[in-house]
Amino acid sequence: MSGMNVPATIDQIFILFTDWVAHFFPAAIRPIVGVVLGVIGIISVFPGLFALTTVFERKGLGRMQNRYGPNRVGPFGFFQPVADGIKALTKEDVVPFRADGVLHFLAPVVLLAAVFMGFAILPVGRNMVLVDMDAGLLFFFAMGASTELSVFMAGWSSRNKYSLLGAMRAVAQMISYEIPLLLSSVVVIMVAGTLSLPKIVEAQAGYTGIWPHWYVFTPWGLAAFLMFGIAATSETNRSPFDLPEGESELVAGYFTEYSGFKFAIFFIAEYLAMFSMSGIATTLFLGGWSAPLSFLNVLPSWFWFFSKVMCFIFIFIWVRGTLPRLRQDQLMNFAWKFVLPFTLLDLFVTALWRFMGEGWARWIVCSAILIAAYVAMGRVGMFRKNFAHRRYRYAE
Amino acid sequence: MTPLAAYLMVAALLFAIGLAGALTRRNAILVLIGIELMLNAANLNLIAFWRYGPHPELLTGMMFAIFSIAVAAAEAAVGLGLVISIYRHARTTDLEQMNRMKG
Amino acid sequence: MSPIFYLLAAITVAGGLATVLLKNLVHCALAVTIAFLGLALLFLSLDAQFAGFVQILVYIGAVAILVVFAILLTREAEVPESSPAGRVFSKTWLTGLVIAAAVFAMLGWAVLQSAQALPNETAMPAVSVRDIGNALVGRYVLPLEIVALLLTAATIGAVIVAMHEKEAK
Amino acid sequence: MLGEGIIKGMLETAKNFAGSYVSKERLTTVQYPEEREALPEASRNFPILIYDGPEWEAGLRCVACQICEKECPPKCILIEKSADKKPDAVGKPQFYPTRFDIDIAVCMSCQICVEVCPFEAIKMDKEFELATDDRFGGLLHDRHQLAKSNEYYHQIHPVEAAEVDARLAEERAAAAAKSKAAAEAAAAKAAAAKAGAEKPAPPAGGGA
Repeated sequence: MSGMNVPATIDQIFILFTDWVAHFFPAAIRPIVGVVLGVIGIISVFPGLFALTTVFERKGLGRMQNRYGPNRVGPFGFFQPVADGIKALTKEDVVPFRADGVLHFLAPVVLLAAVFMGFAILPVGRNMVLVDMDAGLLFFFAMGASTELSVFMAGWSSRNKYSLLGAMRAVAQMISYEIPLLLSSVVVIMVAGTLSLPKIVEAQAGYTGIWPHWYVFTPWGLAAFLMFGIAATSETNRSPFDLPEGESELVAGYFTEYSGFKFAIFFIAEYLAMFSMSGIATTLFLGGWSAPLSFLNVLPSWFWFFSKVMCFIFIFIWVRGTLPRLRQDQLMNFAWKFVLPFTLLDLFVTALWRFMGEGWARWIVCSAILIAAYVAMGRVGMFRKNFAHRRYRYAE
Repeated sequence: MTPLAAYLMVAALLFAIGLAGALTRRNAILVLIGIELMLNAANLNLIAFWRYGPHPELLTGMMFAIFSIAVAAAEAAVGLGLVISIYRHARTTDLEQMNRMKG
Repeated sequence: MSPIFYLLAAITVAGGLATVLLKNLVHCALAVTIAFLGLALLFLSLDAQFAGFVQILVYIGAVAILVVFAILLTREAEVPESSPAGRVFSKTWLTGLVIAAAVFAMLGWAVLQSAQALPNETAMPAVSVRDIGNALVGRYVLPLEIVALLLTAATIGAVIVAMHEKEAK
Repeated sequence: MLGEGIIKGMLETAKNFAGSYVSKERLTTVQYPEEREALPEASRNFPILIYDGPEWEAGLRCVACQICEKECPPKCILIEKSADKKPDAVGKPQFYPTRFDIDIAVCMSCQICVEVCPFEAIKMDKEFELATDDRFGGLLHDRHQLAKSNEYYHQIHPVEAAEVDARLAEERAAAAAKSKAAAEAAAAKAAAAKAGAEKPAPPAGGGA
């Protein structure tokens, strides 16, 4: 591998630390100790990142709207999450009188558990993956799919029309965008020939000159990356697809009736889902933990992984600060009439790419097909009519 | 290691539960759920036989289970579509009131 | 028999029983999810990683959601089922229970009869996802295509069946 | 092409993002407790009572006519009329409020009391930092808390206060002229009476 000129001790510092801790234990339970340490790492690093992200998001959004963000608590407002955390923990936990108590309690727990499970297969650095599963990507999507039910549980158990409406919106949206999400990752699977995330990263290792062999630098990869980004934004209920929680119309969607710590759990789960989605996008399209230019290999692999994830987070924030919320019918039209056909076409183009062999011809053909399809679907696509005219349909 | 018979017993129990659900419940959706449970029990059998069978590398049982899952998903989609469609006409999902041939 | 197997079997059966016995439709749908999850975990305990995750993805991620949607769309029809006390002695309930018990007895008898002959231990099969993929597009390519056709037909069929009838009323 | 608008919008927010660090003029908000923007002339919050001169109790313009109390839509004013009279801003002997309470928890800042007051006695304040930890007593302002000097009124609403002062001066002048005329008339009458009956004239009423 080309990354061998990295100072190995710094690169593998966490692995070395884990091994060092594990050697105090009897040999029989050493693997378990390693896993436990990894889990502790995940449940401390990512919530820490969550705390930082909330400040950065609020400050960044503020700057995008020409105002200061939070700057009161601590230096530059960086202790804001601590204050928020204390507030969330000390607030009264209100459960509506008519609510389904058990489900109301279980929903955030199940959601957080499912979201945390997704981190298990994320390679955050060279040799730094908790479980190198043969079907890692499938595991990730299975965990992502099981968050939907907890969202529904939260909305239904609250006995509140806004909650239920928000939950139904969220579930419909997540189901619709899960298909393009899966299809755009299938593109990568087709080329890499594996579902294991570390192997996908290795498939993208190597450089031509100084340029990396990332999948995003191919026509089909770029297209899949964009579609994956759109679908991931929608899966994590981020703006402009945040209409399940649309504050202005649904109060807060499925967590309207949640307060205090349970609300905080929903909040954390949303951000953690964002991190795991960013991590997967990084792994699939941006070469995971490999450096963006060959000579930048001197920096450790985990640094590159987290930098890329933070770039994604910034783009998430940037998009949130820019785009207005979509309408439900626009959202569904966009999913089924643009994103899904385009990912299907991309699947075909990727197969073409695979079988055309090396050379410039495949670059030209694949780019031409994708650009032509993009322009055609954007201009004369049937969804333009539906964007302009609203057709009202009522539930029976 | 758990013997194959234990898995088969669980599958049989689940099948019986699903059958009981499909036979006793009056709501069409719950009948569908009962059928899904029975299908799942069959899947468990397939996987268990694949795992303990003489040639697991041929993947026969596993493939059977995967195809069965796909077919079950299609069945659920169409079945629930039918239930909703019947509900539109008859305003009910109660199977005992769905016994007329005219809508 | 490992304690983990007992735990998973208990989860699965409890989920199934709750599905059949609970009164609230939504609770039934959520209980069946527990049964699905238990089954997925049983698949994993049988080293069928791929099938286990597909089970979670398809059943918990799609079928359970579909069921929930169907329940909410037909919510007005929620007829209060006859009270539990009355139900035990109703004819349907008794007939169903008897048939199910008979089926279980027969299956159980068959399993126990052949328990001696059944294999108890095999080496863990070295099957990767790559092998499954190769099998799907190699030996099982015809079923795969048929399933693809079936799924397309089912999608179209479900859409048409449930589609809003234009100006019917 | 599809997505053009999105890119344009993203560039705009990026410009804002970078620009807000470079130029302070872009920032639309101020750091409130430290920086304050001057409130506009017409801004208003809750009513106050204006007094003239150094003594708040003696100088209150309010004559306890109770019009504001009756007009107040949420009924947040309570006035108790005095038994005796004292000279008001113009100089006429008038009643005065022995009690004038405004519950600012109830007040909705509609300014109707100001509109109806014929004596320019009640005006709107700009003070908005009235938060208190005592929600009953702390938000019920009595006449001492409500009394604000005319100079303070000039400070917060300079244009309006100048107008009011001019009007009051006019009224005062008119009153003075009237009383002078009355005094003269009385004097003339007295002189006439004196001339006629040689009787001492009664003292002229009203002081200016």
